[in-house]
Amino acid sequence: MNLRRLLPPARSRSLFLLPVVPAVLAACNKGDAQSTFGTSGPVADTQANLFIFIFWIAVAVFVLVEGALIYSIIRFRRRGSDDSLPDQTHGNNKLEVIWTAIPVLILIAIAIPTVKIIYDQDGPPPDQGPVLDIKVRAHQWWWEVEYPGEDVVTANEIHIPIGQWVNFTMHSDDVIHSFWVPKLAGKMDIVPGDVRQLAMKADEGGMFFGQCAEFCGEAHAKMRFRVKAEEPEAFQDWLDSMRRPPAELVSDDAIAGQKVFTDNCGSCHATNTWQAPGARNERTRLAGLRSAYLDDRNKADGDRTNLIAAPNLTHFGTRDTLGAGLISLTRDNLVEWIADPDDIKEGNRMKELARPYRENTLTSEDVRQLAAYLMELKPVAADAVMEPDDGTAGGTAVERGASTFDSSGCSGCHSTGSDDRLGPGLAGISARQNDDYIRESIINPGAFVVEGFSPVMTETFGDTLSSDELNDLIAYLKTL
Amino acid sequence: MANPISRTWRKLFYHDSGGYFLLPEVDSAQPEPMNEGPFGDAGPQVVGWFNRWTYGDRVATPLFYTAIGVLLAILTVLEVWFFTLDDGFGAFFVPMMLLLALAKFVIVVAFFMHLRFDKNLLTLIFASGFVISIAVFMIVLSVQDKVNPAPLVAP
Amino acid sequence: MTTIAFPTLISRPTSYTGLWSWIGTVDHKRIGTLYGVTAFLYFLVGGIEALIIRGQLAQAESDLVSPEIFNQLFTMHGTTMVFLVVMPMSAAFFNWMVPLMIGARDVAFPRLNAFSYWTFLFGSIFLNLSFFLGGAPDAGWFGYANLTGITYSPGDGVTFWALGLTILGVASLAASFNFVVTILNMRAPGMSLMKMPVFVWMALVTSVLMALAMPIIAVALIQLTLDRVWDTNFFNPAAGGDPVLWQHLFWLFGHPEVYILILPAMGIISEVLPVFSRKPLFGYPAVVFAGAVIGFMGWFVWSHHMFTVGLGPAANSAFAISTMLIAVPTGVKIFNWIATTWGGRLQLNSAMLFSLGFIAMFIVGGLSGVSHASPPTDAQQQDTYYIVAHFHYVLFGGAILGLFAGGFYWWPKMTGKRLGEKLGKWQFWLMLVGFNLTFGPMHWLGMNGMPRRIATYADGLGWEMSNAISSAGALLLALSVLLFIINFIRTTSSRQEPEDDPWDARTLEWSIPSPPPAYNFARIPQVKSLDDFWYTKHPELLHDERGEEAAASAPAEEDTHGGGSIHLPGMSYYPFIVSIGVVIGVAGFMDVLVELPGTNIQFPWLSAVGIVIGMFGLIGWTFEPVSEEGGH
Amino acid sequence: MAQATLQGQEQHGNVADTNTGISNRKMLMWVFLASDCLFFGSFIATYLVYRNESLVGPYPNEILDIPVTSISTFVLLMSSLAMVLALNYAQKDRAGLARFWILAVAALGLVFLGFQVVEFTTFVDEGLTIHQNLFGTTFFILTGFHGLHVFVGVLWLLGMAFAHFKGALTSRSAEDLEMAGLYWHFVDIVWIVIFTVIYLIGFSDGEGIETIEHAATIIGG
Repeated sequence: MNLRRLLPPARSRSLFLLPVVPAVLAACNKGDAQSTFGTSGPVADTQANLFIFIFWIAVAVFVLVEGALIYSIIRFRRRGSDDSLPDQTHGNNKLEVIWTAIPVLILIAIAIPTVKIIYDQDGPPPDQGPVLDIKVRAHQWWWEVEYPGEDVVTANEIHIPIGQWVNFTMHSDDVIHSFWVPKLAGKMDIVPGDVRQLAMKADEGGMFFGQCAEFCGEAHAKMRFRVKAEEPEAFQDWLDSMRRPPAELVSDDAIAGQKVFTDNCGSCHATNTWQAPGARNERTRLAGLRSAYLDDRNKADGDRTNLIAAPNLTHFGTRDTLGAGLISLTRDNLVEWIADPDDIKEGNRMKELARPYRENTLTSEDVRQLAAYLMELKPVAADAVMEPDDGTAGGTAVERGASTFDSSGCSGCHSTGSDDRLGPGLAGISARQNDDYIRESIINPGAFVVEGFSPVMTETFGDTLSSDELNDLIAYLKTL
Repeated sequence: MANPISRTWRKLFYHDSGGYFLLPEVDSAQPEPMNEGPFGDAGPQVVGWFNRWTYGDRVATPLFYTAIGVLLAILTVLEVWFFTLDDGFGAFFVPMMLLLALAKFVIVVAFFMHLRFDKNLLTLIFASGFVISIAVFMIVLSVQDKVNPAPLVAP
Repeated sequence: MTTIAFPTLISRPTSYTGLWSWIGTVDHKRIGTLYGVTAFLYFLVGGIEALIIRGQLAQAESDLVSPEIFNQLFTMHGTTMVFLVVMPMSAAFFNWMVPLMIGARDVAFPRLNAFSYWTFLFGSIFLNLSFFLGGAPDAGWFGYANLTGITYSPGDGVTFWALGLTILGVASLAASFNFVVTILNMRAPGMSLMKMPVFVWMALVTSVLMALAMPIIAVALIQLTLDRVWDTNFFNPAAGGDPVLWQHLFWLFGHPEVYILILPAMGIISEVLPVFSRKPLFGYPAVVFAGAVIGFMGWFVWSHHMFTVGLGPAANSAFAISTMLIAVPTGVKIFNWIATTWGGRLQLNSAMLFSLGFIAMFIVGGLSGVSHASPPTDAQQQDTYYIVAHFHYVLFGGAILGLFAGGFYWWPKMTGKRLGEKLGKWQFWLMLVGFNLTFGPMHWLGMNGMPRRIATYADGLGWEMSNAISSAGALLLALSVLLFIINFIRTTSSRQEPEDDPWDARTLEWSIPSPPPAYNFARIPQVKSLDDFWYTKHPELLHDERGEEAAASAPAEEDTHGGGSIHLPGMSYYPFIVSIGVVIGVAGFMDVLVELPGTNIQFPWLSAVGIVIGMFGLIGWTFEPVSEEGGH
Repeated sequence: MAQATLQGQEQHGNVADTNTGISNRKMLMWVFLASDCLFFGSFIATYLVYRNESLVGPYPNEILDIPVTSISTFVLLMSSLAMVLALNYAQKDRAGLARFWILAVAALGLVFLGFQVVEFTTFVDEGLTIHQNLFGTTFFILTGFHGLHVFVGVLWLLGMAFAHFKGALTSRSAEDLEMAGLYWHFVDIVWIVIFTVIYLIGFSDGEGIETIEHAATIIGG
């Protein structure tokens, strides 16, 4: 480990019995999962090495200056009641020049590598093989993760391959957050309304802990996440698994839980992004939920939709943690979490907004079933998949359209009945409007906005659909 | 007195030449003690040079102030006129306007607020606020990419 | 003298004792005492907040307080310690000592001085009222937009914070103007700038910094308030607003503010060290110059608080270099202090110990500061406990120890009694040990990945032991402060013969009786050299060292006519009234706006009431003579 | 010199019995003005940081009225001239003329404020409010605070004009007027900067704004 090069030989280390010694010792072992020492990637390595370099300079200065101070105190302390006056020295210009110049030289020695590293680490990753792009979007208080081009969406747990540069493109949905995985790279603030970029690479596998580092509100302390670095093959397997349909539910609890989920959780949490259109549309769906939340701020209590952008739960059962990297994902923890999320993560929006909590309709039976369902949300085994069911395969136009309706996220906001959610209910839409209206409304959502609804559908929604999918979707809508 | 400009200048404004704009003399007591500070004489030297170069320590008559007022009006008219010349100056437009504004600013501060006739310390005090303000906010603007903004193109 | 015929609105206070005499006082010493007492009470409040924070963090997954309360506590701890403790405590020493050290009878604007104090007091009370009126501010002491926006902080807490700090800003501005003028204009004859005590120099630099930095934060706070109250867009990303602008404005104020906090303490120890080393300050011009340079360079380093914001490599490099450069004058100061002790006869009493403690701890804080002057390492340290450790080493290890040094040093001058040495030393050692136990492990915590401002943390990240040690250290700190309170009570109730100059000190304040009479100097001293009082006591030194005639600065004769012919500014209620007006005027922007009929303007009616009160006070102030004819 | 009483220094600054030879009040005023530079500097910097950043109109080039503002600028500039004349006459003990010019300053100030009121109402009618966009927010708050300063100045000057105590507006109390004058000129120079930077230079803001909107959509999305 190259940090060792900078350390003095072992026998001289005991000289520095300072409060900082633990830091040095930790630099020698792999340390803790969120430590800035024992780093696992080139970016964090460089930063740690620079720190160690500055640290030893600081130690040297510390020893010299504090030594001089303490020596002076002991040597020149007044003994007895000696009232005589010492030599009345007023100053020494030579000394002033010396102790101005020496710090300048030391600081130049620090400034040169500093500036070099600033420029080295700025911008996109170095040109070393393929780069994996990952989009991260910070929310109060969780992380939305998207693998653009791969049609994979997840939350709070970021899988990356070992040995490949990863380029994070980061946005914030609400306030300033800071993306920080100490073992891999220093932090980068994410400012709303702007985009930030951070490149890093993992040289070894492992589960690296991350945490939001910029104070972002009530649950800031619990806005954590994990970065899981895997061998490239394992990473590819994971990507593939995220695109496979869910395995069939086995337990009765889980089957019952699915219904509870659809009724209570489905307006905010998506589980369908294993389908490519769903994954591509997830951002749009979350943006719509986000607008609904903001619009709610200006409405009276009774008129609120109480919707909010919520973490994607596709294949949730394969994750390691819940609640944004908070606690390990076990059935018991999950039950506890669903029963009272505030107990584990105070301030979270789910407890505040979700209808079952507001109206207290969730029975312990429901909770148990929900947990069972979520634990079973896993992809089918790789060999069990015949054909990716992304809505383009087989069936009539109406069946394909129905599938698109779910997978593209329409169902997140529109019900197929007559009840209004974030968007109007679509039952009998064909009786009310003609094809062109429907088509235009999908391609260009701003064209017609039904009174009483906010224009939250993104302008680019139509781009996520092929023209075949669009035709199928319209065919389906006309049957409602 | 070598060149005609300074000769005219003295003739117009100074007592010893019985100028047209009779300027009453003011108490020119120096701060006590003089030229203190870590830089010794350097600061006062520079300021003193500036003093001599521009005016001298006197206050002026109404006529003089009116002349200054007319000058300010002319500068303002110039500014607005330049503005109406549609892009007549191209890249020089902004620096030109800033220069004119600075000229007006300095003239008002120097003569209307009679900083030119007052103790240099007051100039130092005001300049410290003004210069720091300009300096730090120029840095803010450049850090925020507002000094030479990139052309407006979609990313 | 111009006699102004204007009806007296309120007759001025006449009694020199009792509550009304304090409300009407314009005596810089009394105002200094008010500042000191208030600041110390807030020190206890802020300390209790800190203790609760440390209690919560003593162990992992603790739920002593809810995150909501925790966020309020650390916000108010920071705000309190910066604005209600260190700044007013420095103001207390400025008030007490600057006029005495420059040989003046009061500050330049005694009533403005009273106004500063009352505005500060009311502002601080207003700020703390938020605890009882719907929750304290909870967005951190640097209140980063847009978390402070109405969408994400819907309660009144942040409005209390913004308006409270605005009021405190008014107070600080008034005080800073006052001290700039006092120091430049009211020095005793012969005291040129380079013959002023270092403390006065630092007071001057601090005041200039305050005068120029406070308007920036005022603007930022006004913008924040308007965003919250009038729905403007300054920091609203949805309308294109940039939260980074807040950070620029805040740190443009915030970094000079750091030096506003530390320079007074540096000034104090520059006075204490020579006295108890019994030799002059080493390199006086260098120390003064370094202070002035720090004050100037402090304007051009603010973005080092923003290294992880993503300002780009050019900005980060430039600010890294400017930040490293500012370490140089700081180093010069430290070396000169050490050189001052070198070869002296160090009398290690409490004041001296606190000063030496200041140097020792400030070195640590300075060195850790260099490590995050480098943006790549700062990327790992920013917003972690490493930063918390750093700024506590400079602000507690620095400013607070320095202020305690000043307290022990000037107590005999202010009260005529010495604080107990034994308790003082106990307090120092407890504080030093407790301080290092509390904040030392935080370096390690930060480097081990613990972010700051987290209400709780998970088990198993290696943070438990350090946090436990840190919390235990906090208890020691609390104990040491308790010792000071005991010392205070015992000293106050003790009987001691007042000594005018117990330390054989160097500066003018020791040339007058302890505690000083209302008029300070019976005769305004004539100053011949730096440390003039010292050379009047030791004329042989002057003769030896500078070849000047010892007789040139013969001891001032005792003035026989006492205060008889001295005109002192009369007491006045008007500053108090104007302060009330200011506070009500600003508080009017709380959630009490009414819509003007026929418009959609939200009108702050309460502000109008405040303005009326303020105008009343101002008019009375304007037409009240500074002192009664032949007063006192 | 040694018997410096505080009395002369706070209230009646004509006696410059100070180290620097500058009366306390005058120095206070200049420190305040230096401080106010940072105050307006912050607001102007905020305006400039948000130049061309508004997501919706109206934009400056659609709404700013340069001819009208040029007139109000001229009015304020001339009020400065009137102010300096007032002080000049007061210093020469010609109280009547001084009072006349003070009233002229106040009147010109009020005219300027009148222009501002008209401008604000026109803008609001045209859809620019403090809520509308960043331009509205920064423009109204910056010029509004400037207007507030003008208003305070007008009140101050009216107070001076109607103060009929003995020695008012003569050389004995000229420094009272000088304080008001310094303040007034400062308000004027702030407007000089605002007029050039926000009106004349900033007038072109808003051209090519469609590209910005497009960019914002992409960044926001």
